[in-house]
Amino acid sequence: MLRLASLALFLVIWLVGTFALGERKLPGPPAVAATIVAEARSGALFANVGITLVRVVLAFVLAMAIGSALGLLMGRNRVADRLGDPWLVVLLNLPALVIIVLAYVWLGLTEVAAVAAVAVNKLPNTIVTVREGARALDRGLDEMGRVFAFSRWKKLRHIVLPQLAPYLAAAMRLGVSLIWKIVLVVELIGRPNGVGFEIGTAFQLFDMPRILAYSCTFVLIMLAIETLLVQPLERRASRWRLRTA
Amino acid sequence: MLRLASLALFLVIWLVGTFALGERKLPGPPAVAATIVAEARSGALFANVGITLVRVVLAFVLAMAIGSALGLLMGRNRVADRLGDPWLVVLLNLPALVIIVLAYVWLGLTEVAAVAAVAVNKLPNTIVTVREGARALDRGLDEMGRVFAFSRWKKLRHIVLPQLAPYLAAAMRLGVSLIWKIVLVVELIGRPNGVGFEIGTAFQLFDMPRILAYSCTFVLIMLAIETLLVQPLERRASRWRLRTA
Amino acid sequence: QAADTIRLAILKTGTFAWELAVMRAHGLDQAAGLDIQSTELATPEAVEVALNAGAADVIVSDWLWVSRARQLGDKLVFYPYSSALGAVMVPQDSSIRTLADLKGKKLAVAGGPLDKSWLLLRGAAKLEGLDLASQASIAYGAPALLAEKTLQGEMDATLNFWNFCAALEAKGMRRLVGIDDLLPKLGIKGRPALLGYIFREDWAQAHPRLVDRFIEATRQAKERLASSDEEWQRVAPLLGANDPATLAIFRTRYRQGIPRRPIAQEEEDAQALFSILANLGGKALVGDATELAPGTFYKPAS
Amino acid sequence: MNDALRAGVSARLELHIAAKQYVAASGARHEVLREIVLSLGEGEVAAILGPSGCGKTTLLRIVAGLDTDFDGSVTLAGKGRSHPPKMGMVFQEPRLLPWRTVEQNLLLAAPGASAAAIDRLLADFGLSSHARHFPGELSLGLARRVALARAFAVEPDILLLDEPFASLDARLAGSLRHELAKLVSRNRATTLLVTHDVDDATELADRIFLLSQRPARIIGIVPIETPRSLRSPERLAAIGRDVIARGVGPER
Amino acid sequence: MNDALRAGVSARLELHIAAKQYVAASGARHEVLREIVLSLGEGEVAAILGPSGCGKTTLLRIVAGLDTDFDGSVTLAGKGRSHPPKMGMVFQEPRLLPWRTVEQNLLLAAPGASAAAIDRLLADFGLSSHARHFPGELSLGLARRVALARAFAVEPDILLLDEPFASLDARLAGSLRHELAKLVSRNRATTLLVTHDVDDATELADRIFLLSQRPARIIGIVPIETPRSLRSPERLAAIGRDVIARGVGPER
Ligand SMILES: Nc1ncnc2c1ncn2[C@@H]1O[C@H](COP(=O)(O)OP(=O)(O)OP(=O)(O)O)[C@@H](O)[C@H]1O
Ligand SMILES: Nc1ncnc2c1ncn2[C@@H]1O[C@H](COP(=O)(O)OP(=O)(O)OP(=O)(O)O)[C@@H](O)[C@H]1O
Ligand SMILES: [Mg+2]
Ligand SMILES: [Mg+2]
Repeated sequence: MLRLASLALFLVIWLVGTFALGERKLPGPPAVAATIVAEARSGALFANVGITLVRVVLAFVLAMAIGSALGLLMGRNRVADRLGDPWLVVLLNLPALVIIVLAYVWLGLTEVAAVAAVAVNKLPNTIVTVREGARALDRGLDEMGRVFAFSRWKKLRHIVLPQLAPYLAAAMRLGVSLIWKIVLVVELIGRPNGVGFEIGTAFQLFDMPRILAYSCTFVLIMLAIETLLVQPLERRASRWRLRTA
Repeated sequence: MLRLASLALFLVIWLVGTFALGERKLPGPPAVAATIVAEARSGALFANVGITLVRVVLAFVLAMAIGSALGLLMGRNRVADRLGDPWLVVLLNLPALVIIVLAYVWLGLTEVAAVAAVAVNKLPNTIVTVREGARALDRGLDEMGRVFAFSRWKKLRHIVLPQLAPYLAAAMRLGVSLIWKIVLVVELIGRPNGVGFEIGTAFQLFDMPRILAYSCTFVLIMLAIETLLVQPLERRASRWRLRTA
Repeated sequence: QAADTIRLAILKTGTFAWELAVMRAHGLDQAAGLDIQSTELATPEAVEVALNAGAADVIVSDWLWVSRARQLGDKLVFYPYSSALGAVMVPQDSSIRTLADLKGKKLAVAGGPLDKSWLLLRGAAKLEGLDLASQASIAYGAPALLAEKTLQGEMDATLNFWNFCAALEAKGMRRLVGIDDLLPKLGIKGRPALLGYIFREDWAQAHPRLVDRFIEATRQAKERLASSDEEWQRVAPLLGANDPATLAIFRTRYRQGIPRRPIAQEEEDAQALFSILANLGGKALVGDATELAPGTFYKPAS
Repeated sequence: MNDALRAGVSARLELHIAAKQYVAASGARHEVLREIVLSLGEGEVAAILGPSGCGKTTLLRIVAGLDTDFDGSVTLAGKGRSHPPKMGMVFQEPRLLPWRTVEQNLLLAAPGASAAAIDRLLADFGLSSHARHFPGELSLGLARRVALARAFAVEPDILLLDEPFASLDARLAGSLRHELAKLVSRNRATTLLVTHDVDDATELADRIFLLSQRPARIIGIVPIETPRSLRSPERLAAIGRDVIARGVGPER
Repeated sequence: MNDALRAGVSARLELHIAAKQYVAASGARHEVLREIVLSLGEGEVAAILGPSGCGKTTLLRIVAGLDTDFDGSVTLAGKGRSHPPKMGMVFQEPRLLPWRTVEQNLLLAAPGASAAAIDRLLADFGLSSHARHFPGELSLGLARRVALARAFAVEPDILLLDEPFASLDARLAGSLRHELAKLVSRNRATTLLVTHDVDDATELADRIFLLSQRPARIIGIVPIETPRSLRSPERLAAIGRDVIARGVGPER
């Protein structure tokens, strides 16, 4: 309920802002909604959002899987940490544009290049977050697992992952949002479809309602995923934490 | 030592890559270094890197300060969390471009707009990370602080911040890198100087050595900051953690 | 009498930057009593943001953009700046000889599906019974990246902006067809200037003499660029090349793009072109408009 | 002596817990405390004995104000008119700040304590050589001693102790019991001592409260009138037998 | 009985620690253990008594293979030829997985245990009503019982216990001591029992090792030849006095 109220407040503020600044500087919710409907009618919305979501999901899964594994390794093993650290800094601080352009130049203007570029952009972020989590792992529980001869998998699942959960949660939330930001650039520079491509085209025409229409659609999707999927899961996973008074 | 070796390996792989792919597809370290020297000689390098760093630092400080405070609040207070959450999702998933364009259109093509746009882009990420940290705070230590009548500030400094340290470390590392990525877009879209502007210009001319020259300069600066500032600090701050065998 | 200030936002790598460099080198701005303050930006969109954000008085863009803004209540006006249009470039030894040969080939299109040159190319191809959008494999992308990709041979052909085409030409690629060559087929008589100086109507009304002086100064700069190799040496760093052959190609293409026709004629062609483009680009391009918004073209007082 | 002082002094701690329930993660509720009434005067020491898991820690948390979700009321009065009273507490686990040294942990809790006082305290607790260690470098017994020293360092008006001498060897426990008695008489600290050790209770308490299984009720109050300093081993043994007879002792 | 069985059975635990040092965060080194030699046969119970902070936990950690940074050697042999031996350990803190229920904690450590066995164990430890609770919902005493039950659940060949009965009331401690004795004779588990309680040691151990202050050396070995089941209260009291006389008891 509070969340809904808060969202409603957001819409109200937006409306007021439109009133104050004018439709040209800030298209209002009705104009944006109308554009969404029009784009949906023409089918373009679904096609673009769909293809972008596919790219987001692929890159997300890739970056989270590889990044978590590397982050865990680097957080627990000093040598791996020292070895990987400079690469991490390099990857972290290379402009997205550079990675994207290099990916396109090497792999061609292909889907593979696009997804790879996005995943590589997100990868270091996952590593950094998970690495911090791995560094903060409880030694006592680890020892418990060793004494009771926990298998590798059992240790990972019952000892390590629950402790990494908050870090993974942060990495995933940030992950989706970062990936989405970068997919837009990737599509802008070298893909013939997708939300980023549409926003880029709209931007050339300075068609603000259309820019906002596509942005809002994605935001709405993410809001829905948060509300219906992520938060219930999160509540389940942290049931053991005592409610603070 | 390991870090240096690893960095050297990186350079070697880069060189080999250049050999294999050709200077056109991947300008080699010598070409890039030469460009860096040339840009430095002309003074352009220092001017551009300098102004970009100023923007990065300003936006970083803003986003970290406000984001940490909000993240802490949302992590500890259910009502604040419920209220803030939808806004967070919106902010997190609005394309960087939208925030940047709106900032420029509302605040004019000014330094203030540029820094604000960057800070607003980074803000939700800090909140998300710190919020996870705040949720995982140890209740026992909190109670200890209450019983022994710790002041607000003492609690923050001696109980809360040390527990948030790994989350803040992650937020800061990711922060710098995200901010830097967004500063580039901000400069691309509305600033007449800075590294992003230079890279954008170089991209228009497909001048890869220059793109890499500016990227590498920033990466080198970040490597230096990591090695000389962040890691020694981090080592100091986590002295209390037992070295794992 | 103090010079009047005029704020420009220009694309650092764009042709307007060349003109400005020449203007400054010869003091044409001072002679016209102008104090030109220019902000160099990195992308075309950035320039548009600058005008929208009120950070510039004059920018360069196309009249479609102006027409659309007027439609939405933003009173901008347009004065012709360049009629240079893109071209389709292919490798020297390519088997592609005519538009029809593009069928089934990989064509890289700079600027996206709503790019004017692209729409016109599609229109022309359609007259020959070829639907490029579906019968060729199209790659949209950033102009620089596509130019590079075509050089590498990953693309069979590219439709690109004229300055990129000039660069490709200098690197030995062949010009399959210029978009301006296609215009007669589409029923356009002259070479209309799509690009122009854009400024606010009220600003122009408040400074009528200023705008005219500015236009005159830029015209002089254009003439110098068109007529002198020396000037090209001056702007060489701005276009990222300095060998005489490349500069010569740039000069030729640039000279062809200087608009020299009366405004009325430009406006007439623009109106005709508008309906062609509206036809091809649809709502996404022109919004709800059916014709060029009245008042789009700026008419100098003199 | 204790008696004499207690007379005429207003109560320092008034506790009335009508009921205290917990809601488990599964949603189930269970009652932990029922009808606990307790009133302690200045300088009085109450020992609380009860079976494991009956609700002793819960009781202390309520007194400390850490748990306000119960039916009833707690009133604490400070020394003289000072309000709120200074509180010292030993939790059942050490609860030290892992990122601060032993010395810093004490100083943070007791910012008013002089360096000399801290040094003396550390010496009394056999911690002198550990002043600069981090809690992670201590054995559990050492850590518990630090926690006890921390509660002492604040010179509390109210002292809440949850098994303060667990995990200590008998000799050390005896010596710290002695320190506790000294502190209580010096500061006239009102003290609640939770323990499983009948010796702790008989040596230190003015009254012993015996709790039942969960939900804990008070099933017996054993007052010890003899002042602490005058209690003979025989007297203590007798009281201990009494306590054990009432059902919380070591025999089955 | 124990003796008879011990004879002719190859040693199950051979420990020789020449020296064990810790390096503190400050960089300082200090020695914790010196010349500890210890050899236990199958089913033998050794109690380890020593002052707080002397190095008992460190010793257990070395035996468990959790700390390999010492001079010396440990050899563990499994039952019959089974290698490595199944190990059960009670740490000084409960070390339960906070995100798993009591039942899950047991099952994870002892995946082979049947549901019935787990239920019986929980009942024996008075934990039946807590099977579905998370560790955060337990009192410390309950949590320690779960930790003990976990060590029992694996039916270990080697049992390492670090103050298993701390924080429990005397009655419960007595009953669990009994359970431990049963387990040891049933499984013939070789057991190292660290405790501060002389009663624990005298009731359960076959040999009592007395450790000195840090760096800990063995300053005495008290063998108890009488089988556990036959020890009379008088005999125990006598041994207890002996142990106390050797310098680790409650008197100063
Ligand atoms: N990681 C460590 N780094 C440095 N010193 C340590 C570390 N762990 C333990 N010590 C020190 O080693 C000594 C022995 O510790 P240990 O935990 O073995 O004691 P213990 O005999 O189990 O004590 P207790 O009865 O209090 O549990 C202590 O003085 C402790 O401070
Ligand atoms: N947060 C909680 N949620 C649910 N139940 C709880 C919670 N905290 C404690 N309990 C339950 O309340 C009861 C009393 O707990 P408490 O910690 O007060 O016991 P205790 O008397 O201190 O026991 P011990 O001697 O073992 O320390 C226990 O049965 C415990 O399981
Ligand atoms: Mg308790
Ligand atoms: Mg120990």
